[in-house]
Amino acid sequence: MGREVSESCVESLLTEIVSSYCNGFYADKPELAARRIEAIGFQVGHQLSERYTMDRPRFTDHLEAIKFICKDFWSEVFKKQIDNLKTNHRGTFVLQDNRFRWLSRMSVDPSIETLGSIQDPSAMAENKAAQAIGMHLYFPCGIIRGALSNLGIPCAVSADISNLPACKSFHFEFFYSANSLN
Amino acid sequence: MAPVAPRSGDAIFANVERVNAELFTLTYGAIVRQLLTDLEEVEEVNKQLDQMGYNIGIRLIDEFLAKSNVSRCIDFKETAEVIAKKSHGDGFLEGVWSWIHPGFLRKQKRKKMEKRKIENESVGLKMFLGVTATVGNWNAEGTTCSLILEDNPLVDFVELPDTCQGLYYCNILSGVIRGALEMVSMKTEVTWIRDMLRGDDAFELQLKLLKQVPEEYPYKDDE
Amino acid sequence: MIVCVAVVGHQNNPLYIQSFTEADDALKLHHIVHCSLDVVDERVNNPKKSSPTLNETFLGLLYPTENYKVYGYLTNTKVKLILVTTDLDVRDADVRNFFSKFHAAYVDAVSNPFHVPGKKITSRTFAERVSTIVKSFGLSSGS
Amino acid sequence: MAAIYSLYVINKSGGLIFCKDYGSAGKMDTNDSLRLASLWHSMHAISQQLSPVNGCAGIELLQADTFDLHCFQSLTGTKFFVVCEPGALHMESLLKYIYELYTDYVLKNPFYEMEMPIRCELFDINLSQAVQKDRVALLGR
Repeated sequence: MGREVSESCVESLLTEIVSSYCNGFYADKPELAARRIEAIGFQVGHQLSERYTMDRPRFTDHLEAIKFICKDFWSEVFKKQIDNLKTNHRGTFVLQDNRFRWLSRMSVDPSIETLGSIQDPSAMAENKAAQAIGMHLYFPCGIIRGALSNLGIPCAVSADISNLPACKSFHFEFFYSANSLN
Repeated sequence: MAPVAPRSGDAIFANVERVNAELFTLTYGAIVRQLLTDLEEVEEVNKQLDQMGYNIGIRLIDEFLAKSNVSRCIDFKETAEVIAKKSHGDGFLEGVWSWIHPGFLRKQKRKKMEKRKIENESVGLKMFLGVTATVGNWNAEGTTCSLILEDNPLVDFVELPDTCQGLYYCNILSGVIRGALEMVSMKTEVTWIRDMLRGDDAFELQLKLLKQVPEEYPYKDDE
Repeated sequence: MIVCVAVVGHQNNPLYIQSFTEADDALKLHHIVHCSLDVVDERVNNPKKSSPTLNETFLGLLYPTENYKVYGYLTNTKVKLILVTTDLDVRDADVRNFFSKFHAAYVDAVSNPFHVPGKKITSRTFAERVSTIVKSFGLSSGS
Repeated sequence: MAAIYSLYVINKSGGLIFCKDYGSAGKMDTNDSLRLASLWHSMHAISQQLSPVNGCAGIELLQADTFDLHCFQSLTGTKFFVVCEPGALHMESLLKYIYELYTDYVLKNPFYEMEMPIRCELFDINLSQAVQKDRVALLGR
């Protein structure tokens, strides 16, 4: 392994991406902020997949590429492997990480006001905390989508955070329309 | 009371969680690229990067202090003496820097330089390797100094397009340093003197001490 | 001597092509590169089942012409790297070595935050690096 | 193991941002806690002025009949102090460890706003563990 930096550097950047886009210039447009944050992640995932696959044989099928994402890629980025991989064999995959690294320092204050500007008040009242954390998941979702799409698997990625706040287990779900899955 | 030497950057680095630098480098690059798209004006991007750095600095400094043992050693009241201030400032900044970018020290240690040197020479990059940030160019009063980097993980892979000539790509660093120093009562102005992305031979940040805020004294507070 | 190298995207869009000859045969070389792409596709889509090199990124000699030998390499991200040489006696190890350096240079080039995926690689650093790799081709230090 | 009664964190302008009682002894209501915090902040500052020795960083230990108060102030001006049973050992290590927890679980929590009251579940959890843990283990750090 090459150069390293302290993890705080990365964590700080993530915090700042979200706060710049959500509280700064797109304070009143959360969907737009989300899309920008996702785009940043997409670029990173795209580039990382290029780097991390450099010294390995070509994948024979999509499943092999997905396994690579769950194991090697996940370990490089999140310092552990995925805990569980499920699929419905129709293009939907669910990746479960029981201790998702990037949220391991996060606690949400139940009375949180950080995202008080979200436009749909009913959704906000229902689960403000989940929404606040959700903003922090667009970046990793973007990374995964970027990596997969560069490996020839264009897809949509979403993160499920329904089991908040105590449980730090996360589902990343992605869907792609493919008929070549063996 | 002579200050005890703080833990070296190496020792701190051994103590903190690490990730590979590529993730950091590429994430930062993607942020800059996205900001350029969204803010359009290069000047605005510079400002935003500096602000982000500042926000990071004011939080990071505590982790540095907590994990480096510096907390017990440096007493800023002693800084009344210029010489003391200098030596303090020196160790402190280098400490902060090596913590922010511990990769330097580590790389030096691992003797990987030879291989990389060859690689880099082969691509014609006149990059110095195995360097750490140095603090120098103090003025006579001890209020201005420079932080000089000959290597910088933020700019691995980066080539500025012609359309971004006014961009201070690494501006987040000046913000980090400014924020961190402000939290230990030193108001500074941080400006770029040299920038390798603009063709200079090193990165040089000039730190100018504007004022040393005295320690909080409750009676003067805004109560 | 290497006369031409190329990087081609997954939709056969040229990302980088550079010839290294004095003569004015760029067009011809481009044509050779273009033809080799079909061979790559052919090779990848219909792999010889028995081949031990089934999933190797290095595809080996794609086809020889009268004056040239054309080698190919396919990354996991479906990017094709092509090498055209006039050398008749080429060592396999040299070609592999060339591609691994070429690949590394490509990966660094697309790691530039300002590079747009799918667009041509305009980086000067990349061009210089490639030309250095090309010059050192076959200088058998094995490094 | 000697008991810890309570833990306080004061921001650099003297505002109480965290307070937690452990065990039943020495419990105080919110008003008293706030008063204690601002009182301590002032006393700490005065002690620096009173000191005949240059460079005094303020009171580190206050000993009374019924309790000890150990204080640690970071260079950034945040004060951490524990009130504990007289004679409780290794409080400096504990405070230093709490400072680290504060940097990890408060400052790195993106939802925490600087200088504001600390409401971070993970900080609470880790604190409780630290307070109950054998503090000798912290010495080797």
